[in-house]
Parts: sequence; C-alpha cells; structure tokens
Amino acid sequence: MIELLIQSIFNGLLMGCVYALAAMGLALIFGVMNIINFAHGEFVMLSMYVVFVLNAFLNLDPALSPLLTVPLFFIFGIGVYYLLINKVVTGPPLSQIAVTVGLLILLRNVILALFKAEPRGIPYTMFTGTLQLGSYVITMSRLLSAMISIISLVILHLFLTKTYLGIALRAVTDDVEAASLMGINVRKMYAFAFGLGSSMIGLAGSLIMTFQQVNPLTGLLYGLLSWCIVAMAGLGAVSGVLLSGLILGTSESVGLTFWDPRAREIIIYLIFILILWFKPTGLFAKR
Amino acid sequence: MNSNMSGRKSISKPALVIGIILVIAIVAGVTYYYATLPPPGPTIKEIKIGLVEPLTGAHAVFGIEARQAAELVIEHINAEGGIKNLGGTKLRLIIEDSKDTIEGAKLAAEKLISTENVPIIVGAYISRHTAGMAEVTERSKVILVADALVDFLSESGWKYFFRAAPKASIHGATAVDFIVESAKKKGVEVKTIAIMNEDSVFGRYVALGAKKRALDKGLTIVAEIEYPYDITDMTPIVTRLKAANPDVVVSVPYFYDGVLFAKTAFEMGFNPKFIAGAGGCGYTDPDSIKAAGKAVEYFSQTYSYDPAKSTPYNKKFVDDFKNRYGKIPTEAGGIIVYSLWTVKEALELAAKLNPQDPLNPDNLREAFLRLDISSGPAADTYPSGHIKFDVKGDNMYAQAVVLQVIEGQPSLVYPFETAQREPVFPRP
Amino acid sequence: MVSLERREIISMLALSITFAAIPFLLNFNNYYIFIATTITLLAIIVVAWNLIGGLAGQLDLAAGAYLGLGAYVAGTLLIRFELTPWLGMILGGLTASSIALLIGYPTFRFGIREVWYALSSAALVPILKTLFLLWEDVGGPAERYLPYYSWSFYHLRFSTYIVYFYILGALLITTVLINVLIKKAKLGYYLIAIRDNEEAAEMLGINARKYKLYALTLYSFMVGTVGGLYACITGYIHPSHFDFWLSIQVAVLGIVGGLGSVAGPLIITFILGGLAEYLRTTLGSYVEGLHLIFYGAILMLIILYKPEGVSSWIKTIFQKLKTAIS
Amino acid sequence: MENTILSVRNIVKRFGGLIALNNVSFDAEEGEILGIIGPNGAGKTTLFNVITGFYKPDNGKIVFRDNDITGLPPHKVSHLGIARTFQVSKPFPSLTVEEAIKVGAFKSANQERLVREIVDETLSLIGLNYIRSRHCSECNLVQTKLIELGRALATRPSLLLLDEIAAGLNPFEINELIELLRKINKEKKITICVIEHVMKFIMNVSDRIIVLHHGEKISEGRPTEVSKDPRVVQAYLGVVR
Repeated sequence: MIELLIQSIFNGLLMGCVYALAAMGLALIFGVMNIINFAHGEFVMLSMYVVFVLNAFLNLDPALSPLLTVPLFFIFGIGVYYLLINKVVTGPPLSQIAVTVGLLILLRNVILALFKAEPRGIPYTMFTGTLQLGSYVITMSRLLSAMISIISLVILHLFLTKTYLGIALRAVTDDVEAASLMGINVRKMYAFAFGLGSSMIGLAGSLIMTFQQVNPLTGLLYGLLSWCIVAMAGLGAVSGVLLSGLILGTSESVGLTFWDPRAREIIIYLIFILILWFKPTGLFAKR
Repeated sequence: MNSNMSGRKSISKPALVIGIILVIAIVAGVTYYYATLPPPGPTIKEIKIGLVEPLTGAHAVFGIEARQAAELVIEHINAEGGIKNLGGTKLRLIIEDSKDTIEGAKLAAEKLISTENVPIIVGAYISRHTAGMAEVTERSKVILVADALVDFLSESGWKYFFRAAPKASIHGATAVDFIVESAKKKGVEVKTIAIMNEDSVFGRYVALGAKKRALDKGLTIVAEIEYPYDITDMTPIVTRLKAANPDVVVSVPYFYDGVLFAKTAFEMGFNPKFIAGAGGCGYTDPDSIKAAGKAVEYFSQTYSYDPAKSTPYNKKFVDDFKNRYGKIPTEAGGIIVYSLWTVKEALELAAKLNPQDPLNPDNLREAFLRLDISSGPAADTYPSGHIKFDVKGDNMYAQAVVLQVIEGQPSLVYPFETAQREPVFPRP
Repeated sequence: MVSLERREIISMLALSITFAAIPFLLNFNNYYIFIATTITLLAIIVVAWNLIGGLAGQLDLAAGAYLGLGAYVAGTLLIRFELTPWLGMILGGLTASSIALLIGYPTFRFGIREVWYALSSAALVPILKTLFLLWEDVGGPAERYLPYYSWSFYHLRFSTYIVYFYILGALLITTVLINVLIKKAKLGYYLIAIRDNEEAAEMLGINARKYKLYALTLYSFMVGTVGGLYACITGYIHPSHFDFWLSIQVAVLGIVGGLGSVAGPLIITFILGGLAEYLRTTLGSYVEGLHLIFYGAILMLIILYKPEGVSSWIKTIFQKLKTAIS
Repeated sequence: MENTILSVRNIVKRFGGLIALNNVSFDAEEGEILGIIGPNGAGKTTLFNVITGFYKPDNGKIVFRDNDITGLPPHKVSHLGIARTFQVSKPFPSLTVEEAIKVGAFKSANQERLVREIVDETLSLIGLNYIRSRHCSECNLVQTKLIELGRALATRPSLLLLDEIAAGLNPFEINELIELLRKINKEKKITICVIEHVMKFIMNVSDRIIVLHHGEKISEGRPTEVSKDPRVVQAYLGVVR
C-alpha cells in the first residue's frame, strides 16, 4: 500500500517537471505577455504528432526530435501570432478568446481527420530501460525528460532575469506604454514571446512522446493542465510554475493510482476550480 | 422608442394567434401522418433480408466488411438454389447505413420495415445501435438477428431477437477456460488473476464473463481495472498490477490500448505467468503485432470467428472472400457468415413447419427456436460448430476461439480439438 | 414596461407560421423531421446563448454540459420514479443553473479576466462526461433507456418526431420572445454596457458580477430545460450527451450570427446547422470531423474580418425586401 | 469653510517596488471645484482609481459623507454618489448616445418615464441632443468625452471626478467646457474634482488646487498661491521635456 503510494509519488514528481515545461509556454504567453491562447493544449498535441510523424517517416528518435521541433515551433508560433493574434491582441477579450478557440477546433479536427481517433505512439526510443531502487521502478524516459525539463526551465529563468531581451519582455508586461516609450517595439516582443512559448511546447511534446501516446483529445488534458498550473502559479516567477507543476503532477498521479485511471481531467479540474474560488491570484504570485 | 399602449394590447394578441396556429398545425400534422402510414403486404416471390451496418463514420471499417461478407453469402445461398422448401425462392439483401448513430440505426430499421417490409433484419454491429433498432423491430414484429455481442441485448426480454455469435461474456469465459485448462495440461499453478478492460459496455461485459468464470474455477481476483480505450499512459495501471502481483492477467483491449499495455508492461518489467486477451480484437491482430513487436509475444486473444478453421465451406468462403476483396475476413465478416446461414436454415424450417405462411413473424420465431444446426455452412463457420437458440435468443453452444502470438505469428491454440498448435504456457 | 413593436410582432407570427408548416413541407418524412427537430433544438440553445455570449460578452462553451445535465436529471427521474419529464425538464434546468453558478460566481469577480470563465465552461463538458461515466449509479458506460411509449404525453414519449418538433418550435418562439424583451429592458442595457466596457459600467453603479450571473442563470436554465426534452427525443441517456461539439457549434453560430442580435443567429443556425448536418452525414464519413474543421475556420475568419457578425447583412437584405415589396 | 464631502487620509499605494501614492491626504469641500495637478506619473489617476475602488490602497482611509469607502467596489462607490470620467475614455461603442446616457440614468430612476426625463435633461445640458441616436462608435473625441460626462451626470452624483477631460480640446472648446462645469457645479450643486494638465483650464475653473509630485502632495491652496509656490515651480521645471 505505502509502497504503491511512494511509487506513484515518484511518477507524479517526474511528470510534474514535464508538465511545468509544457505549461511554461503558456505562462510566458499569458502570464507574462497577457495574451490568451486557448489552443495551448492543441499546440502540445500538435507537437506530439509532429514527433510521431518525424519518427514514423524519418524514424527520428523522439529524444533527438527537439533539434527539429524547437525551431519549427518557434516559427509556427510567430506565424500564428502574425496571422491571428496580432489582429485581436488589442481587441475585446471575447474576440481574442474566440480566435484561439477557432484555432483549437481547427487543429484538433485536422489532426483527427489525418490520424483518426486512435492513440499513436512511438515503438522505441533511446530513453529506454528502468532504474531499480529497491522495490521501486523509475522508467529512464521519465527521469531523463524530467531532468531536461528542469534544465530548460532554469535556462529560461536566467534568460528572463539576466538578459536585456528577457528584461525587455518583462518590461512590456509591467507597462505597455512605458515600454513603448523606452523604444521597445511591443508587437515584436509579443511575437517573440509567442514564438518562444511555442518552441518550449515543441520541446515538451518531444519529451512526453518518449513515454506516452497521443490522440486528438490529448490537447484537452494538456490545455487544462497548463491553465491550471498558470492559475496556481499566478503571474510571475518560473519557480512558481515549476512548483505548481510538481503539485499537480503528484496529486494527479496519486489520484490515478488510487481512484481511477479515467479521473485524470477531473482531478485537475477540481484543483482548478478550487483555485479560482479561493486564490484567484495564485499560490505563488509575485505581484 | 415605442408606445406602451399599443405594446400592451398587441402582446397578448399575437400570443393567442400563435397558440391557435400551433394547435391547428399539430392536430393536422399528426392526423395526416397517421393517415399516410403505408399498409403492410408481404410478397413471397423473393424474400428480402434487411442489413443495417455502420457503413459511414468511425466504425465504417467493420460495417463495410460485414456488407461485403453478406453480399457474398447471399450469392452463395442463391447459387445453391435459395430456400429449397419454398421452391427455391431467392433471397435479396437490402442494405441500410446506420450512419454510426443510434438514431440512424432506428430510422434505417423503420425504413426497411415501412417501405421494404422485410421480415428479417440483420445488424447493427454496434450494440447500442442494435438496441435502438430492437425497439423498432419488436414494435413491428420483425426478426432481428444481431451481430453485436453485448450481453444485455438478449436480457431485455425481446421476443423476436436472435444472436448466433458468442456474446461478450462468453469471450471472457473462454479466455479463463483457456488459461485454466492449459495450466492443468502443463501442470502450472494458477491461483490469482487480475482483470482489466477498456470501459465500453462491451469491454465491461467481457470482463464480467471472465470474472464469473474465474470465481467458478476458484481463482482469487486480486485486481479489477477499467480504463478508457484511448488511454495514453498505462504506467499507473501497470504500477497497480505490479503491486497486486497476479499469476495471470485477463485483459480486454480495444486496439492501441492493448499495444500500449504490452509495451508498458514490457518496459516496467511486469511479467506474470500469462496474459490473455479477450473480446474479438487486440493482441493477436496483425496490426498489434506489427505495432508492439516482441512486447506481445505469447499474448493470446479470443475471437468470435476463425478464418483458419479447416472445414469445407469455411475454406470456400475465405477463398472467395480473398479473391473478391483481397483480404482475409475477420470478426465482422465472420459473424455475418454464420448469422446469415442460420437465417437461411430458419427460413427452410419455417417453410417446412408452416408452408402456408412461413414469413409470419411468429412462425419465423418458432422456426428459429426449433433450429438445431450441427452441420452445413453455418456449423462449418461457427467456432463450436453447433447452433441452437435458447428462449432469450442466444446460442446455447456459443464459444469463442483463442489465438496466441507464437514467434510473431497468430495461431489457433484453443479449443484444443481444432487447434493448429500447442499453446506456449506459461510465458517463458 | 417593455413591449413589442409592430414589426417584431409580425416577424414572430411569421416565425410561428413557418414552423407550423415545416412538417408538411418535409411531407412527414420521419428522418427529415428528425433533422429539423435537432436543428430547432440547436436554434433554441443559440438564441439562449445570446444572453450570456451576445449581451454579457462571456464566451460560454458549456452548452453541452448544461444540456447533458438536463437530460440526465429528467431522464433519470423518469426511469427511476416515473416522474413526468414536464417536471423533470424544469428540475433539469435548475440543476444546470446551479452548476453554472458554481463556475460563474468565482470567475465573474470584478477584475478577473474573461478567459477564466471561458476555460471553466469549456472544460466542464468533458469533465462531466467522464464524471457520469464513472458514476455508475446514475451514468456508466451503458445507455439507460427511457420507458418506451408510442404515444404518451405524460411520459413525453412518441414514436414520431413531429410532436417533439412542435414542442421545440413553441419553446424556440418563447426563447426568442424572452430575448427580445430582455434586450429592451434595463437588464439588456446593463449587459451590453458590461460587454462594451466593464469598468465604465461598474462606475455607473452596475454590479457587473450580479448581472452576468443573472444572464448565466437564465441561459443555463433554458439549456437545461431543453436537455430534458432532448433525453425524451433520443430515448436514452448516456455520457455522450455531454457534447463539446454542441458547445462549439452554439458559440460559433452565436458569434457568426452577430453578438447581441437575435435574428442573425437564428437565421444562421438554420443555414449553417443544416449545412453542418449535411456535411456530417455525407462527407463526414470520409473525413472525420470535417464539419468541425469548417466551423473552426468560419469562426476565425468572422472574428478577424467581420467581428460584428453577419446580422448587418441580414438587416440590409430585409430592408431591400421591404423596399421591393412597397 | 463649510462641511467636507470627501476626506482622503494618508493613502499609500504601491505597485511591486515603486510607490505610486505616498501618504496622500486632502479634503474636498461641499460645492467646490478642486483641481489636482502634477507632472506625468505623479499618481493623479492612481489617486482617482483608489478613491473609486478600482485599486485597494495599501494603507490609509477614504471617507465620503461619513461612510468609509476604503476599498469598496466601484458600483458601491457609485451608489453612494460618486461618479467619474476616465483619462483614456471608456465608451460603449455598440450603444447610441441616448442609450449610453440611459445606462447611467437607470441607477437614479426606476420608471421608464423618469429615466427618459433624466436622459433628455442630461442630453440638453451637455448639448448632444442633435446626435442622440448616433452610435457612440461614430462619435469624435469631444463628443465621446461629453458622453462620458453625461453618463456620469445621469447617475445623479454629489461628487464628480474628472480625469483630464480637457486634454485634446481646442481653446474654444475648453472655454465652453469651463462654462459647462461651472453650470453643473452651481445649478446641480455637484462638487467636482478635476485632474488636468492644461494650466489655463485648471487655473480658470478651480476654486482650490492640490499638487502631486512623485506620489506626494507638495502643495495646496488657491490657484494664484499654488502657481507661486517654489516647490511646484521646482517640480514642473524639474521635469525636463
């Protein structure tokens, strides 16, 4: 019993790191830049399918696919920004939401049309094997993915706090007018943030594919997860996102093991609603 | 903006008018509808058999194979001289699309009955669609021969419902029988069992069947797990199974979930003495073997039909099917074959029993109930080779076959009498 | 205090007459009437959505959830306790509203971004679906069939869709009526003010949260009620009644029809709704979810290039007609 | 002077690190026109936002007619009788001018007839009767500002906060506006606080002026006095433009 609990906590913590990475894209776009991307989860799903295709046709190992997916999604993000978001970024919130909802429907169903509803997975990756700690098993794929996630989060943190570009990004959020007075091109910043956020999704997608399958509805799960993490983290620090990721990952994994494998979204949603009721500003908000 | 006075007066007036119009319209509409219902009038020159299958939508693959098989079988029947006891009356197949929805299946049945007035309908592969259809067929006293496997269909007390195929729970039971008997054969000790299934009604009934049989055989069930068929992460489940540590696992996969389970179990080093699949599709499907590779080696799976069965008619059917459609018939096609041949036998019997009005629903029903087929095409294609209906309309001798992946090839291992080769038990 | 103008009365009458006539035009083909019934049902929800989406400017994506709740409440009460759906519908509506309040109350706080309500509502549909799948006593993976009657007003079960069609027609007209009246009342103005600029509205003494909740409660109640009827039409209840596709469809039609307009969404629903149904039954079988791709594209195009929706076009068309007649 | 209508005590408001308002206190007297001036970023608008409940102050107390309104939500503040306009105007684009005013009027009357009276009265007061059925989205800057003023007046306030209402107006329009404000102040007995950059305007219209700089009140008094105050001069010259 207790063993089962510890095992599931292990799994949860590892998942949490990857979740945090997946959510960081959103935290950057929404939390920092204040742009709504309702299709975030669908981006994750898309990146997972890209990895699947790369593997199926170029049989590229998902562990290496970030080399392609990260730049690919950077460009994709910027494209989406200029095609859709730029036009509504100053408009009423409803249009901003609606446009990305449209994107969500489109992505989800194009994928459905192309790949059908069945889950797709990757036969083998270099991240195989397991780690035996007494009676506990940790799969390498998860361990490595978790490590990579943490590393990239640290890098992002340094970027946001230490580099001129990063500081400029934050300046834009603090005060759009002031930033533009300082001669920062706000639109370009938005676009850049969108690209950066998307590229992180690209990375997350590759990592997830090393140990999970993807189906057209996967987007729902990761969308919900990411928004929940952002809500929990509140506006501000990278560390908040990581912490929230770990909390969610653990509670989800424990719930799955002891309640029901289907309860995943329910658990996350309950946490989400509780936060909205009692701490709408988030648990780890800087501001 | 507007004057209150006119407003007050007018607001009640239109409401009244609207009301009156609606009432008139409803009355007129309904009466007209009932006045124009077409009157029934059977013809005996040829016998129309209705077939309702999901020809479009997510399950089209199965529906289309069923249609192909049906067309082929009807040709065979007519080629052999139709219904001999009716002077060689030919059968005609009338196909309707269930549009992969309950409403579609209902409307299809309604159409077949009201415009074609068919005496017998075969369909509709998906159990809930079939249930929707049964509402219609029972109401208008038409025989429904189901190619859907979920148990509850035969438990709703429908009078005109028959099903030759092994229902879901039979699949579960067969899987357990296979395990227990092989274990006895090889002198392996099997005490504890874990049962897992995808959470559709079908999966659940299969699991239920397995559970019942396991308890009868005195096994202890150490874990029961349900999950959605499109699950993307099996780790929690395998973790739980490892903790429960059963001797054997009976699993009811849909398709990719099976692949994922096999791979996750392989990766996490979970290997019980045996893992048996139950329920018509999964581990030994060629696609699964391709997708999961060595992970599914020595897994087994139950099916309602075995194309490899070496009986004269089955050979003929499989060959013709392969020649015409360029593939081996599977579950969907197989069920249709013996279901339609059973229909044929029933018509012959009905003609013998009441020559004056064989197509009268109650005469047909009587014929179905008195059928006892142990030879001929129906028997040749049926796993147990024996079809006799109980009062609920299920086959008393229903049985499924078990295939096992051995050296990457699916081969028939159970029932032992007809098996192609010895099962590998336990998994090495 | 608020009342109808002559042209509104006339259009109402026209609407009801058209509805009374439709079955005759479809010459009582059960399948077509079934389609017409489902589209009418959709139309009711779209018009109701106008309250929360069109007037209050909240992108609600929970229509599927409220419909499913209504269906389950009315259906279960009928199956278990033989309670007439006429009552069940009302209870279903109330249940839907209470759930709506649960997510509306925290997310309508002053200063909380709109996106949170949109999210909670969107996620509500799949969540409830899974929840009812897991909740064996009421839901579960198996369909639960309503008692079958070929003709019973008490059980609201009929072997033909015509009756359902007329009931829905009547409901649609009531919904339109309610909508038109609210638009002219204080509530209507307040909601529009909130949609246009919540801060300004607050400063004019409008308790934005309160009025948004009014709109939400009303809307979810209507959808829940229709849900009860929906259970009787399909003849069974199943978690698949929690249909995200419905939510999407409703929002898209509402936006494309024109936020705040009643005629726009209504007409668009019958055009696009029919088209989508056609796509689903024909091409839908070759390309899964094609109709949805089509909806997603339309939504983006409209928002980007015609945010006020097509209601303006419809207006001009009607003016042209008027001038042509007179 | 006579009785105080609004008293602001030691208000402190921080945004993350920087302090927008530092211990600001002042009184507004019944029936006066109080001017609030100060260079960019002095915290004038923040002050209004704190008073009307858009921001919660980190410290301090705001009393309006003996009720503590510190941190009350805007709609409550409005119901107590405070109305305001916004620096960056916040129109109702999808309503007509008449309807926009109506939204305000609903608060102060519940019968259709009374509402319509208030609307007509307000429209003629701000002189927009000729475009009453035009859409707000089609109105120019001046009209938009007047509509916002009208909306506010229609709520029948006893205190009116105007945030840079004269910005972008030409001298002629400014004079008209001054007349209008005087009229509102005298006839309707409405106390007015105005934030303004345009010196001519503020010096003309206000009875009293307070000066904010870097979130602190550095001077208070009659226009003539304030304009001579060295700290004020320093503050304005200090800002290199």
